[in-house]
Amino acid sequence: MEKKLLRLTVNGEYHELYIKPKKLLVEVLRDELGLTGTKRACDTASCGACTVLLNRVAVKSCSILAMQTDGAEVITVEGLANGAKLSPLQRAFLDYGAYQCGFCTAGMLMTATGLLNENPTPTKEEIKEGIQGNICRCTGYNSIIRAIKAVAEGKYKEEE
Amino acid sequence: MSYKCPVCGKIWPDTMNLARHIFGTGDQAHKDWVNSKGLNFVELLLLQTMEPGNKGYKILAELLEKDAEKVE
Amino acid sequence: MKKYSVINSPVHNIDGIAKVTGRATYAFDVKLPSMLYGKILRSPYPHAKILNIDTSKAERLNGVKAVVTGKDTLGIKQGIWRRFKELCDEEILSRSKVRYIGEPVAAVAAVDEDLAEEALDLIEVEYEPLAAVFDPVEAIKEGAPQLHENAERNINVTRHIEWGDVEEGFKEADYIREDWFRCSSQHHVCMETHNAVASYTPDRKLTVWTSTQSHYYIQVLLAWTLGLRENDIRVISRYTGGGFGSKFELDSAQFCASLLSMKLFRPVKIVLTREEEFIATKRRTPMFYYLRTGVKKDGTFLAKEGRVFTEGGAYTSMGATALYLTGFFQAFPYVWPNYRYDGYRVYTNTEPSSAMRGFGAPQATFAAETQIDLIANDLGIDPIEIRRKNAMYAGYEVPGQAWIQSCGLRECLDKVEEWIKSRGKLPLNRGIGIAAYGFMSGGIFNWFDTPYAFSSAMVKVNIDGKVDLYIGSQDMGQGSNTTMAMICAEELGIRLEDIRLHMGDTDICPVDLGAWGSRETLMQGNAVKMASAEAKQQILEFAAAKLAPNIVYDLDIKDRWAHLIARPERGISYYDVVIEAIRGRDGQPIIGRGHYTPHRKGMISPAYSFGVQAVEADIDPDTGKISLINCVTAHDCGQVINPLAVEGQLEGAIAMAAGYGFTEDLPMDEGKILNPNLVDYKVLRAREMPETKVIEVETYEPEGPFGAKEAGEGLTNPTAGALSNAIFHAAGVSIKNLPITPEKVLNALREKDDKKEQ
Amino acid sequence: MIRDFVYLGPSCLKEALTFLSEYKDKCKIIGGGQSLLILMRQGLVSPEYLIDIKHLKELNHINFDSKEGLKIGATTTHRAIEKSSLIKEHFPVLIKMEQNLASIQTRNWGTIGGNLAHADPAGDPGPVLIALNATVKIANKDRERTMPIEEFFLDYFETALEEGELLLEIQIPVTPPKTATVYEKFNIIKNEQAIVSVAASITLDNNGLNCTDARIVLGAAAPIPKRVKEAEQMLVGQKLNDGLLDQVCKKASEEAEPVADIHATEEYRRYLAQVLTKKMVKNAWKQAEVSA
Repeated sequence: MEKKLLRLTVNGEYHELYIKPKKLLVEVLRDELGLTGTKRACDTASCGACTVLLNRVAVKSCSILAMQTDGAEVITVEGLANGAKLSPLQRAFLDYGAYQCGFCTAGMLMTATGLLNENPTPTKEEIKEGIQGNICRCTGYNSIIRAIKAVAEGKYKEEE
Repeated sequence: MSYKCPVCGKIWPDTMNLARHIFGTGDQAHKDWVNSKGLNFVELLLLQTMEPGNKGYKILAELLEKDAEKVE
Repeated sequence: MKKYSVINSPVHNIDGIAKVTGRATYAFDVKLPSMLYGKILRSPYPHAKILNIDTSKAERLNGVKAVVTGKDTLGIKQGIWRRFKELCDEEILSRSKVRYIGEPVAAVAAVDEDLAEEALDLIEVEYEPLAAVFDPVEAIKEGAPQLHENAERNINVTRHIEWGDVEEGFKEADYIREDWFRCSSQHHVCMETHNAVASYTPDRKLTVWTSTQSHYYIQVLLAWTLGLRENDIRVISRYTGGGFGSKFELDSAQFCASLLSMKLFRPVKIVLTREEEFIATKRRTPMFYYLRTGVKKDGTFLAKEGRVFTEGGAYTSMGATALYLTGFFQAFPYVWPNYRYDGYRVYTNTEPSSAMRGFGAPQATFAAETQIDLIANDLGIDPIEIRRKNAMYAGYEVPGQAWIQSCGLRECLDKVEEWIKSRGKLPLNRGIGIAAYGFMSGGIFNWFDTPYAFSSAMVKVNIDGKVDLYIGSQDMGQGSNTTMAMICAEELGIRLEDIRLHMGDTDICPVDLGAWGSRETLMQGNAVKMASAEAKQQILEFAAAKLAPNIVYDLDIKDRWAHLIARPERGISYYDVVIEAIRGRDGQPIIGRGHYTPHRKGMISPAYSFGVQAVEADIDPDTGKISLINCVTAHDCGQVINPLAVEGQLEGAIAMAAGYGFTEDLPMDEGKILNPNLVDYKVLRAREMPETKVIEVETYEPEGPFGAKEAGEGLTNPTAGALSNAIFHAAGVSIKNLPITPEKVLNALREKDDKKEQ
Repeated sequence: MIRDFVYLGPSCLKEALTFLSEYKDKCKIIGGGQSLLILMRQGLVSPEYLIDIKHLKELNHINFDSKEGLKIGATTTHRAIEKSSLIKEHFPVLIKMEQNLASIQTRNWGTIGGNLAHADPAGDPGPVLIALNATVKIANKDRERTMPIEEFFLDYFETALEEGELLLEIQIPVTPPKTATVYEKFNIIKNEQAIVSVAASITLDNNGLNCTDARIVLGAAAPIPKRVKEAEQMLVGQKLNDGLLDQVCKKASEEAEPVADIHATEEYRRYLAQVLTKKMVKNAWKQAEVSA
């Protein structure tokens, strides 16, 4: 099957890749670019572990054809921190123990980042709605909700 | 006085405890021993469960009174 | 001054940064040079003879490197109950017979995953379908299809517990109640599905990266089934994406990947799909419970008789343990003068049921706690009161079974009672239900037949004061890495950042049986504390020499300061004394060794956690739909080591256990699971979570490190029972059949109304 | 496993329609692919050609005109609808429907056209759009046609789209005076698929007393989003009262054609249809009374 050119900017780096058209965005990120922070856990767009930011909004990269993202900007969990400077959400997740096994964490962080991008001050209910598409089997969500709320309330500033 | 399991030699204070041990272990060796005594291990288990009154244990305990080796 | 400088304060997990930056590398992420991808062909039949398998077409497919079937194995029937041969009944690649839908029959390795999947379609398996049986009550009947030669009537294991004189107890009873309960199945739904990367090299060494709760078990079971020497196998499990009981038996990914790699001398990766995870790993044991209970009219418990049939599925797996524990915890956490339990695990042609968080206790607690509220209601006694009257207490001995050394149950009841009172009068169609529970802190049983200590640890102090801590326990998210590092730092009198942890690798780590049965905090924790104390002692010898105190003085290290306990200002820096000590020992690093194996601790566990949970729920009388409002838990886990982890364990347990209570189930048709995906299998999500509150009731457990006990697994025990009681108090209907779906609630409400009308 | 296919990224609608007429049953259209890719992964659908219309600007719009009403392009995302101030002003029921449709991630990428063309009987937009009396604009390379969206759904996962045809636009007429439309779905886990859903639209006379028009649509209670016309007729010309409501919702549940699955029995679905119909008709009526 003929491979196609895909131009993609991931975490600020521009890539030109030749891929099979059937490749999903998550497969390109994990297998072609080696960004394994993004996980896969369901194949039915149910769990949200594969969530990344596509042109600043959260999407499930297991249910998007990579070819459809040609020319787009993708941010993955690897793109959240700047050197040693963790993003406010990353720091909040640490402080509130908003992760356990860590397998859903990348998806949670990206979903929350997308949520705060559009709505920097969500209510608790809006936060719950925001992460409703993400399954966490360890934490029972409440610590994640507390962490996001703390960032929304301005307890964590971007590190200069 | 206490009783020795005819299969694995474990010592028990009385035949009821020994019967329970034989059921509880329930491995092939213990099953075979019970069946070799003309009882049906599975039937005794079902009797124990399906009806109140500890019947399964009691039948085996009576047998053990006779068969099991007694130790001081 | 604070009693402890490290433990009992919230800290970041030591692997937290790796997890929030996406740098944590799970076996799922491992990619090796020249790695191949494997897929597993699984049985479409619940019960069938394998007459022939033709793999030639698949092998001819371009890009396929190897196909293996049962013929390529040693044909060993393995199992985790190694002490009992007839309970080792599972060949992972069956040579002759399949016993459930999804059982592996062949595996393929190819250059990519899609090719491997394509190749599966080209494998021709000739089956002779056999009559199958799915219901334990059917399977035990005369003439039912038999799954295993040696298992007459399909009886796999039986367990019997008895103390006191049950018949006498019932004679004394003023009130006797009988109830029947059905406890459904549940799937672990680990976010990381079972997977393995196996690499067999020409030096005849096998390395397996995998997602597991016990690298030691996997090492041993692989050695046995592959005919290799244990320590020619290296199992690496740095991170595990959830376990919950599903990941300490040998699984098809680990076995098939290893088999393929040994054939090809190339790395082979197998990742189970979510569907395979659902149909062909393990699951919570469904149970049919009969309870007959006798009490005095003042609510004093006199006698209880419990009988259980469990749906075992096709193989023993860990089901034998679940069968014992459900019987033991059926009598928990109360004083029962007379108790009898008869439990039967019955083979059926379904996915094997096994260990899942709570391990038989959630089923027992649901049945027991639901019945207790019914009894309390029948006798007009307050639910808290009847529990308080019969609660276990420190110093109580469960006859012939266990000795309770610490128990905060009564205080937990008081705290929960306070909270319930604070809620005042509840709105219509809302109720609060409670359930009391307890759980073990690691099992003392050794059916695995390990000659090693149950837990071991090693501490190495380096010249710069940095400490290498080597542990065998497995962190699967519960935070044991951090807990162990905290225990080590506390005991050595240094800080968390002074610890460098080594875990998840059989080449490096001392043996620990793994993360199951709530073992780690107590067992691995004791080993770590012992190793740290041994190292500290060696350091203090040099400190003493340096400080030359009066011999009557004791020395200790706190916050990197080695000093006289009575005169803290007289001391020496930890860093300086470490240098002295290493120099003084001809340059040897300081090494402390620790181990723990429970001795003379009864039948079950060295220590028990306790707690009481209250669930506040709304019921929509029009639809029967349940909404959780609040979930408050008063919890005695001894001395808290890692507060953030305890809170996280508790909230996570609520989500999982509430799911068990009212949304999660594995419906089947002729042995086929009907919802093997996360669309149709309903786990709780953020909007379904209630407000949660944890009330820590601290006790001191003499057997635990710094007095600590279990905190995590036992927390899945109460929720289903508390929920069913909440519904009972809200709407006057009792649902004894899990999960409590809206439809069941609605039907119960209607029956109740019909009765009223009559 | 997704089978290989030829990816076609037409630069304009015309080209897309040409591809469609050329590859006919060998090809599939992909919008956001939120449903299609799952079917392809399960091997239920394996087209030789995949025509990607997600990026076509011509199909991505939300316009409102006080005569023509609302027009939503087929590739408009659910999220765009949810966030549209125009829709919030004129058809708030669509906002509420979208907020409970799947996850934000799915709404961010999934398109309204894709959702409708997938024709899942448990889908949310179908019932609401039927209640709103919407029509759909469909085209092949030679001609355009419109039809009431009610006629668009033929059977489980089957629509009136013929070979070579593409769904272009959803058109919703201006809401008549004294009219209100509401929607609710019943599910166990919020934002997941409906076990049963009901949309109801009620129009009252100028004094807001008698019902002049009613549209009641059941979701997940039949092979297609189903209008329960006999129940609707019972309302026309009537004043609101509990007795009437009881008859109407009973009738609605009789008209439903639910099937049992692992989530609910047929009886329970019928019963839910009855409960929800009652609630929706009442809510719509109350809102209609106070509406302009």
